[in-house]
Amino acid sequence: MKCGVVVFPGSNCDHDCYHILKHILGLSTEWIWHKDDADLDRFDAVVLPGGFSFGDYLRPGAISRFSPVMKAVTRYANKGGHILGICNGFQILLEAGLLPGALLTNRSQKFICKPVATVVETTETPFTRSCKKNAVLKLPIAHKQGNYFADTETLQRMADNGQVLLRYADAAGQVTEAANPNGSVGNIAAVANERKNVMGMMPHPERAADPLWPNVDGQAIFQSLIESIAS
Amino acid sequence: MLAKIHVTFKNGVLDPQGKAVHHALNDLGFNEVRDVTLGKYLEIKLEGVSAEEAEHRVSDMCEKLLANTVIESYRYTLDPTD
Amino acid sequence: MLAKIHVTFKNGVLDPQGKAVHHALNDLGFNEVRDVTLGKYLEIKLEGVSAEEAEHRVSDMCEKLLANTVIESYRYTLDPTD
Amino acid sequence: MSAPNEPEITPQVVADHGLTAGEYERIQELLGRAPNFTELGIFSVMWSEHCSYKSSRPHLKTLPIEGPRVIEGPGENAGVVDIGDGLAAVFKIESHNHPSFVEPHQGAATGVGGIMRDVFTMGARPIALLNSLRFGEPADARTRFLLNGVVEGIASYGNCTGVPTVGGEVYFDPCYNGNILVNAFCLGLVKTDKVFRARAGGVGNAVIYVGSKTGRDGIHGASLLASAEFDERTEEKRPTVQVGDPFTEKLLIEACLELMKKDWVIGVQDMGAAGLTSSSFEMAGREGTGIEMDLSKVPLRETGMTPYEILLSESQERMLFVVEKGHEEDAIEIFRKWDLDAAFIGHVTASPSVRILFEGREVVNLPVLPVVDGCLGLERPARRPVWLDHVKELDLAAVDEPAQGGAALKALLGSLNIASREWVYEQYDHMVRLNTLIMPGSDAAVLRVPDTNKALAIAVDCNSRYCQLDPYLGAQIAVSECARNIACSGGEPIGLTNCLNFGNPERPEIMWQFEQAVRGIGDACRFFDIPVVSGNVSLYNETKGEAIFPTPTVALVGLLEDRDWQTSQWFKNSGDEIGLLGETFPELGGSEYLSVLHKETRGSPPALDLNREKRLQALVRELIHGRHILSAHDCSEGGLAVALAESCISHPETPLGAEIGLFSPLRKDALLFGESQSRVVISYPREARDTIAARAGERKTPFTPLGSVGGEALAIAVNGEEYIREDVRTLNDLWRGSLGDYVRQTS
Ligand SMILES: Nc1ncnc2c1ncn2[C@@H]1O[C@H](COP(=O)(O)OP(=O)(O)O)[C@@H](O)[C@H]1O
Ligand SMILES: [Mg+2]
Repeated sequence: MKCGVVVFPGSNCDHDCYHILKHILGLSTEWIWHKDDADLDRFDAVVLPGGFSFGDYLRPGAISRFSPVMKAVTRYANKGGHILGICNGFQILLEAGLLPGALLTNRSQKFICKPVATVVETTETPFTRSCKKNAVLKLPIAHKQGNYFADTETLQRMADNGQVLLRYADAAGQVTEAANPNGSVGNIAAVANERKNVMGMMPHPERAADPLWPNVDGQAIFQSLIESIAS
Repeated sequence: MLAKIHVTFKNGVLDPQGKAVHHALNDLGFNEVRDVTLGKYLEIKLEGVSAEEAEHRVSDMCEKLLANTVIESYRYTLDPTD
Repeated sequence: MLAKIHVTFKNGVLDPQGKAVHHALNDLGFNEVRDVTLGKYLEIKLEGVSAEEAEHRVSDMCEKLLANTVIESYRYTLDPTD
Repeated sequence: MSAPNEPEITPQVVADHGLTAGEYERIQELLGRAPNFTELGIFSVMWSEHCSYKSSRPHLKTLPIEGPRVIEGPGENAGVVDIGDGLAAVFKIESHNHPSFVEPHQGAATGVGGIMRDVFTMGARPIALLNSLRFGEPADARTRFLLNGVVEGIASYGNCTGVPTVGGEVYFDPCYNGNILVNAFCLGLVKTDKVFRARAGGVGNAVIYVGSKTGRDGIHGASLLASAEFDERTEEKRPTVQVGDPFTEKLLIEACLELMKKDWVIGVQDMGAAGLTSSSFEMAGREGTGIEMDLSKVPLRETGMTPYEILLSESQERMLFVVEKGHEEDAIEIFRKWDLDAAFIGHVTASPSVRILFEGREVVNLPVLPVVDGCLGLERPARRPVWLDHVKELDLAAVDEPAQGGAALKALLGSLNIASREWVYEQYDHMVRLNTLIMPGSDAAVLRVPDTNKALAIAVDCNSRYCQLDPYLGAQIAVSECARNIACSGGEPIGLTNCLNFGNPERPEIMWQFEQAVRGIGDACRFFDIPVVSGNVSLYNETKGEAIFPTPTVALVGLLEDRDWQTSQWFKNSGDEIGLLGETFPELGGSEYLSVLHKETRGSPPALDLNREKRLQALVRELIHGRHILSAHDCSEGGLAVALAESCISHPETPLGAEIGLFSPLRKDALLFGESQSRVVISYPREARDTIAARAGERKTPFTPLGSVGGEALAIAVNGEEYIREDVRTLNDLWRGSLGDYVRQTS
């Protein structure tokens, strides 16, 4: 299995994703420079990592979505390629229209870096298939604009279609207001497109995947991808 | 030519920053404040385009980059003297 | 009463966001763009204050909270019909 | 030779440039002529306190700077210390106090940017940031605003550049009302054979400007503003504040590190205080060469800038490179890839002078050495302040001893100098780059060293109340406590950097404090064999004649040969035993307890016996390396009771209770809240007790088992009688919530 990690100017979790994919999961992994719009067909999965691409200036993802690589990413998505956007990568996929909704500033107006609990809502996606339904994954968040928004109609369509993958929850997996770190509508932490080949998530699975730390819940996301591609 | 562009949240989109400013103003004793919305204001200097062209170009910039039309709306004026 | 407030960087102060937007617009082929500044736009709804009072109160809000007068300047208009 | 339309130089112009008549005379003597206006500007920034260290230099020379691991000591942009495996740690701490008071967000942000550039200038990739912050009294409305702005500024810059902010300290005291302190620390890693230096070597080599365009920001910013007291007039003299552009900084890091892989890069320096002036003169000065450059080629952000403005601008995110002749285009190509401005602006010359052209004419021609080294060190008079005799007095008999200790413990845990800093560090990305093994919230942060089994522990420390009462002792305690924090985390200190924040050095009392504190740091470092490898001095932290407490902040870097040694401060399991290493004396002088419960800052700080301290730290490390103990937490502000409470509640997930029994003839408040030095609270599996006792005996360090972990409460009995019993969840909520509650509360 071969993975690509896209590097935008200002990406800063690119090395972390690369490290987990290559050194922890043992996958063949390559960098993809944002100015490169060559086809991505050689990859089984492409990751858009976290960070502050283009400084998050104007709006996170607003400028990055015009990088040449996004043409290739869009073609790849349309062909059914697996794309995982984490944090800033999620923001870019939203701006590019590859995922529904938008991200607003956190309710607290502050950047928040801390571990939170999320509950797996559906396992019928390539990104969650090796999770148990309603399993609780403890994953770190680190963002200032992670307050997910979509209008009621879109939310309904996403719910009907199983496009909500993770919601913020308490340690027992209950989706409560108190467990919502940033004000996201319906505690939404991760979503997929209709076809389920593109996923965006605010929590950082790559920060909970190296066994050097006690928590490796984030491996579930990568393991799911590996299984889906193998099958 | 100077384009003056206002980008604001659409109705129905909760504006967390506006809410926070509202809160802060009330806390500072500005109790007359009933509502606050916070948007962006851009000034873009253009050269070598006619007024009609500018009209078209600026709306294009807004659609493409300056506003996220999922959550934001925009309006602009053009000032040919500036 | 609606106060419409514009907060922008003072002359000479670096505006990294404006610079980035300028760059991006040029990259998108908007070559007529010569300069971009990015500021804030607030609309504040006030109740139970006269026009004179409002004048005074809004300038107070700007000084205290809405603008960082070390690097930003502000201007506002009051719309009594809104 | 001069730029067109330059003002004439009058005594007033000289004074406005912060130069004395004597200094102006000396400039004329050194040059053998009068400087022109632009040249005067150059002298003014280079001879300012900030750049020349004229008041502090004679004292700084006394610090121990050598050691077997030291690759670069003070003098370069940052210190470099060998950590084995062909790698070195590069670090420095620096102040951005005045700008942060004027504009907290941008001031703090650009402070972080500046210190990062100092580190990657050496060829190192920055991997950790820390900061040491001091604010005025909480009741002052401006304090909340400043705290909010500074933390947000640090967050905005550090987070965007992808360098984790892993630790620091925050204190409040009325002495900082008019002068907050923002000291930023950065650490980077470099291969020992890839260390770059700020030198303009090789006649004919090219001088390349890279980074942001130059604007009029901050002209005379760092140099003049940081070299004079604050008063009402400062407001008007205030230069345009610099706005940071962390995105450009991030690109600059990547582009510079990419460029530095090439073997044709000769030297590099960031443009910090005094911008293009200091970088060009200092790079030539270190090598004994000269530079000729054309300011018309410098990328400018504003129109109509004069040579004076271009040379003195403190626009952020800029660097000056020297590369081998012929590689100009190769260098510029790398910056173009990262969409950064870069320009070939000049070359290195044999004659040791800096010659500057603008629009075809020579505007500056100055010999290098007089500019960088010509400013005379000042032997400023020093005198011990008389008020010290008065504040040292403390009559304990007049201090009420509470019958029960619960209320005092809660008051301390909820007080802003002791409460959890979670509200602060949650705003910092402290995990990015996946190196942070021990996150903020323990005695020291611990980071793994990628591609090795090693780790680094980092802490910053200074109790300025102690320094106010006794600057020599206070400074020694700062070094000792910081080293203790490193030891508690499993590390051995390998290098120190310091930021000396003081009042106006023209006052003999301040100079005395300065001299005492420097001596304290030097003596402690010599005793512990810790080299001082970098540092920074910030004077004139004084408003309307009110100086801050002397605040010699120190930051230490410690090495863990095995990253598995990493140890945190919180208790791990119910049933483990709790013990104290070290001894408690009846010492309440200068304590947080006196300040919070009795509103007093007086008495002598706790005594420090360096021998005892050294034995204690060696013991803690030995116990950690032998895997005998599971947690270690040093007793500092708030004493034993607060250290025990923090060990119960600072666990990131579940607070644990503890049952403690103490036996002592001391007054109970001194026993529980006194701040005697050289003490560490440990926890361990019961079966390790005998080994610990034996090791402690060998190290001649008292070891007292105190009780065990478990239950819902922290219960402390003294001589068999219950003195404190508090639900740990209550303590936890109080301690974790109070800083955030304070910030959100409105005046
Ligand atoms: N400004 C800050 N930024 C990040 N972390 C901080 C800051 N201030 C304090 N911390 C962290 O909070 C913890 C407690 O700080 P402090 O009370 O100074 O510790 P100690 O008592 O061990 O010296 C430490 O882990 C420290 O690194
Ligand atoms: Mg401390």
